[in-house]
Amino acid sequence: MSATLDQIFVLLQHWLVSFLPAVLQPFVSVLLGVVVIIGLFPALFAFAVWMERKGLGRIQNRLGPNRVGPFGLLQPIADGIKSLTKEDIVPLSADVVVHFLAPLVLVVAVFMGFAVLPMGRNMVLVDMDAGLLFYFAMGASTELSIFMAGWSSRNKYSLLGAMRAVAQMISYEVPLLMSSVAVVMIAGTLSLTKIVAAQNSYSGVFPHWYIFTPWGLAGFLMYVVSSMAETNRSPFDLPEGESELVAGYFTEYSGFKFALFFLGEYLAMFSISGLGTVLFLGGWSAPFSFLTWVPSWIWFFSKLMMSISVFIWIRGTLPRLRQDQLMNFAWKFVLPMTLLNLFVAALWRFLGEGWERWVICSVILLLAYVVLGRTGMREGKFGPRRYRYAE
Amino acid sequence: MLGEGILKGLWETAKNFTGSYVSADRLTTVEYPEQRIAPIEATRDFPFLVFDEENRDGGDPVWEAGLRCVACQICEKECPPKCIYIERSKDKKLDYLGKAQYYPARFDIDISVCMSCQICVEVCPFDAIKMDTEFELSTTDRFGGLLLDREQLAKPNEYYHKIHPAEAAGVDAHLAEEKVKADAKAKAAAEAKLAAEAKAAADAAAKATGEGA
Amino acid sequence: MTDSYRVGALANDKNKLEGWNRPPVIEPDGEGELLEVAMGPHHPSTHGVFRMDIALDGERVIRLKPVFGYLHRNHEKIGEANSYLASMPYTDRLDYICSLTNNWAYALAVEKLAGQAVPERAEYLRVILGELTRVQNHASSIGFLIQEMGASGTPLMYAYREREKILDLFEAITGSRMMCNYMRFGGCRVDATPAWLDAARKVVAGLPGFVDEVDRLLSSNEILMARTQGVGILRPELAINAGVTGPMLRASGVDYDIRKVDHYSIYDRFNFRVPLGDHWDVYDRFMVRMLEMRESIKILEQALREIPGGPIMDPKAKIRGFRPKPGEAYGRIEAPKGELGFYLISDGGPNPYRYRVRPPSLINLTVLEDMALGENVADVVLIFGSVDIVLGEVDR
Amino acid sequence: MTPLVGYLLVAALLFAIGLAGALTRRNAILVLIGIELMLNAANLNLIAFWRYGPHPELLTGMMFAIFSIAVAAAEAAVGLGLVISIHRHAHTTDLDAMNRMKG
Amino acid sequence: MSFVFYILAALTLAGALAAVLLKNTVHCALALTVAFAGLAFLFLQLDAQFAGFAQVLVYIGAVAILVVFAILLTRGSETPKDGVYSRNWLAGLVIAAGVFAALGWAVLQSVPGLPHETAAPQVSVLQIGNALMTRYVLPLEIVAVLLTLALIGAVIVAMHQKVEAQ
Repeated sequence: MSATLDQIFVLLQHWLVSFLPAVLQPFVSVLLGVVVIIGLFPALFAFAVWMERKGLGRIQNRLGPNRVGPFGLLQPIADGIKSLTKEDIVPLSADVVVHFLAPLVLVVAVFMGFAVLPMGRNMVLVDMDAGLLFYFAMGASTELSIFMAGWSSRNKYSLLGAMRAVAQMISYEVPLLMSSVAVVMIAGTLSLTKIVAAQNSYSGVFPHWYIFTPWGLAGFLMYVVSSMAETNRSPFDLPEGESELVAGYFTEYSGFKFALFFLGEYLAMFSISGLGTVLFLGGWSAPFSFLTWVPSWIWFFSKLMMSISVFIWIRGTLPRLRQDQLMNFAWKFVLPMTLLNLFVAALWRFLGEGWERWVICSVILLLAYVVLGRTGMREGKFGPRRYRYAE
Repeated sequence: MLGEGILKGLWETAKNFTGSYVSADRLTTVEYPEQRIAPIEATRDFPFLVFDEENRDGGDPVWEAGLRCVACQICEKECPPKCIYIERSKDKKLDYLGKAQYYPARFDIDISVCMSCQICVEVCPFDAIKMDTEFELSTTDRFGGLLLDREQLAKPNEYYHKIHPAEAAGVDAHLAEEKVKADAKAKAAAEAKLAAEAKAAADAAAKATGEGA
Repeated sequence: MTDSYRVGALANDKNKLEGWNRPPVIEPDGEGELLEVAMGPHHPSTHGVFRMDIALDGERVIRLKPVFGYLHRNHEKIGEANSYLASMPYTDRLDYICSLTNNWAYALAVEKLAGQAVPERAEYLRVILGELTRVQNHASSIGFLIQEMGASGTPLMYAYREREKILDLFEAITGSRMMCNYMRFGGCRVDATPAWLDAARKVVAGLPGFVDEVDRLLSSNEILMARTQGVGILRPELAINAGVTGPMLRASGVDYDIRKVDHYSIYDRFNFRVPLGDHWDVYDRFMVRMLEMRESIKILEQALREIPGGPIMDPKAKIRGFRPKPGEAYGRIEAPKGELGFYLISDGGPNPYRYRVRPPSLINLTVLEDMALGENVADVVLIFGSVDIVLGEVDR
Repeated sequence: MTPLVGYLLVAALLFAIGLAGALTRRNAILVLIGIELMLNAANLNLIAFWRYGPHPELLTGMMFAIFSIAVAAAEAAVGLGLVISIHRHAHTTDLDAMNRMKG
Repeated sequence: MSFVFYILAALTLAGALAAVLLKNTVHCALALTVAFAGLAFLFLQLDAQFAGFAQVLVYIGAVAILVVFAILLTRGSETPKDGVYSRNWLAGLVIAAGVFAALGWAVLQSVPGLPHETAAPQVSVLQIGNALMTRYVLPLEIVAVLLTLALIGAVIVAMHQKVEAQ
């Protein structure tokens, strides 16, 4: 029974496809998967927006939306209807074609990334051998759409925001890749399904997820930081820092195109969280061996939502960095740490089983963290202060 | 160490997140149209004119006769944004002390200008103008709708007792005291005019019963 | 003036002042063009209606011209046309975050002019309400400062949560939450009931927890430290010469608190300290406000413990027909934002001959360009936020 | 499948377009774009020959293409760096105007 | 499946033509990315997955962005007054046409000798990795050094003036 439940979507797909002639079958089964992804993730987007508004509200001791539908659950739909019915304003001097294409390119590029994410056992659209490479190739294409949006709007704020966004995304793509490469090195494959399979074993009740190794934890933390920057989330949301740049690259967008940007941003967050789940958190595998009867896709999506909540939590807590600090942080802290992490992962592999590798790897990483952190604070000339009082 | 402060901050927000579900101290939101906070004694919004309700026409008190305002125009003069417009009446009528006084033929307050400062209340020597707690005064007519005239402003003393019980009790005691003084004066004067005295006594009895109730 | 008047001492010290020059106007490096940005009045970062015309070289600020006056409402002229009492509610609207201290400063000036005494209980009430005002002003100013840094308003919401409780107290005693119009010449308008005092004690008892909470949330946050430390430095010499007062001045390391200097009201009876900054930057301004909140809570605790009974109004005080003798007076207090002073000249009539406000917000704002030159454009917003202004007071 | 000749013709045309761009445009950046196109045409040839060659499992053509992509990235970085540097110096990216060796 | 090939070829060539012909430099850069994307798809058609993804990652993700940045930094998006084509554009066009004629002739001449269709090779990433680490390790190292040098060189070239100014 639990196996059926686990594979219910796969079986459903097979059943649906079996009605068709054999020639069409592979084509239609891919199409089905695409339709499901295009349907599912925007729905998840609506839910995440609700969750974010509610969660931020509670973090700030507010109620959050609670008027439309039970617990305000229908609020995103109301917002969607509103943005659909709003006037679509294009600035007079804008480059109309590029202005129109930018949100589409963004959403398409982001959707492509989902193709290789395994969302459950046997639940992946295309099981590509170079899946991770494909994912990053698609991620790199989103930068261009952001540039298109900023440049075509003919607005200082938009252009500045776009330049910032692109510079930031390029800078953080490097550590993002580097922290993933450590996993690739250990798993020995670029295929995301195989990476999950490599983590899907247990010693006792505990799983062999990569996050439960020193290099995996460090890599995961670096991955989280870089992914927040990559998706322009707080505290790295400078490209749309409203106190400086109004709304960044989509200042001049309105109505449905604005909604598309919003959607693209959240989808990027989902896909990057999904990738993080796959790389470090064991993808669709259960957190304890006695829980393996729970369908795999439940695990994947609950991990995804967990990481979204962490994104929201961090957004509710931290102020944002400045551009130069952001760049310094990427190049002087995150990148060296990921490079070192790569080295540590290799060491981990060569040291073989045993407790020594735990100690050695943890010590190296901790030391590097402390030293780099201290240097960063000294270079940035900041730190806690003591205050004196007048006599 | 780097990240320490951030972790502390995250802990703090997590505490607030859960706290907003469990402690009313943290979640202070009042969802206005459904939930309301009862207005407290000191609340002030816009002024209204108090009238005494002893003159009853059937069941309803007649506001015009009972208005305490004597159109002295002090409030009009003192009002900081000058939002009170008073026209004094040509004739006089008797007030509760039995003195013949003018009354306002026109008394308008433009509440789109009024800044709820309460100075008109403080300067009024007759306790005729008081602060209301009513704040839901929005209207679609932004000129006429926000210019309140005598009839809209007049509210019975009962109402005043309802919204500011302690303050109203003090005012009534003060008025009663003045009334007693005035009565004593009137009695002395009444020796001369017996007919007038009888009338005043009847008035006082009516007043006393009205006050007692 | 006592010897604690350090400003004067420093200003008279020629050697210290000769070394000081206005920071040189920064020259662009000649590469590329300057980018002229008008921040505000419709820019999302500005408090109220304020415009900064900024010339940028890359992201560096080369020139900054503050443009204000969008909210000018003729406050001083209205004050000269109205009676003394009728100006009181108008002072609420200067710095609409802390109307009670505005009331206090104006009442102080008129009392000096008319030579009125204030009963002790009224002084205590004034101190309690003034310090409550200071706490809520500093809390929301910190919240706004962090809001400028993009913290989704979380600290601001916490500040407003506490402010709500303080405003409830204000409403319970004055009848209004923000436009209190509470103080009168020679005392206060209404007395505090014992129930109110108990409620105030309860609120004050909760305040240290709130300050601790904000402290844990922000003070050691690395991002906040990195953003604010070393940014927007205001040298003490410049601060003194520009007439900057309040937490801004103390964050520049100058020991000048009118509560200590002028000995006005009954502040001599309370035990509190004046925190000073050593680095003169935005972080110092933030922390000085933070520490001042703690000191204010200390004053509140003492005042609520010691408050005596008695009348709250000078029995000789007149509400109607108030005509002070001809003369002039300057009453000033340490408002949350700095020295708030009212200068009044009476010609014996029912309204002042001259009515002048010394608004701390405006005078603190004059050093904005000096603090912002050469800084990153993203920091301008922060520096502006750290000045803590209310446009109602700047433009009057 | 498409025969090899199709790919070769596309590559030749792409090369010619790139060459034409590099030779006819004034803007230095567009000249670089033309060169990129030519490089890509070469890559297409390499991959096509690898695919249709006798020993695709040796990966020679593919490796060549991958290395070529890497080198092209380096070329673009340095080339554009040069253009920016020249622009700083001469305040133009017009190649016709850059006719002096002295700044 | 040659239908797909024609579409992709047309896309690539149209992108390339637009990149060369358009007036606005930023449009040129965007058209260039279309050409790059078309090429990446052509690589996929040729069963070279890895090369195709590398093409997208490097060309669209990096080179196109670099070009765009360079255009903005040099104010290249403003169309110059005196035309976008060089003075001797005719000569350039003739040379390009000549080169194409020669290449096309050569290709068409050798059609009979061209190798025939073969089965799609199954190349896994693992194989590519192994090849990079064994047979092609020397070129890999050289490319690594070259990339590092290019990085440093580009930074120095672009930073030149700034260093002087300080």
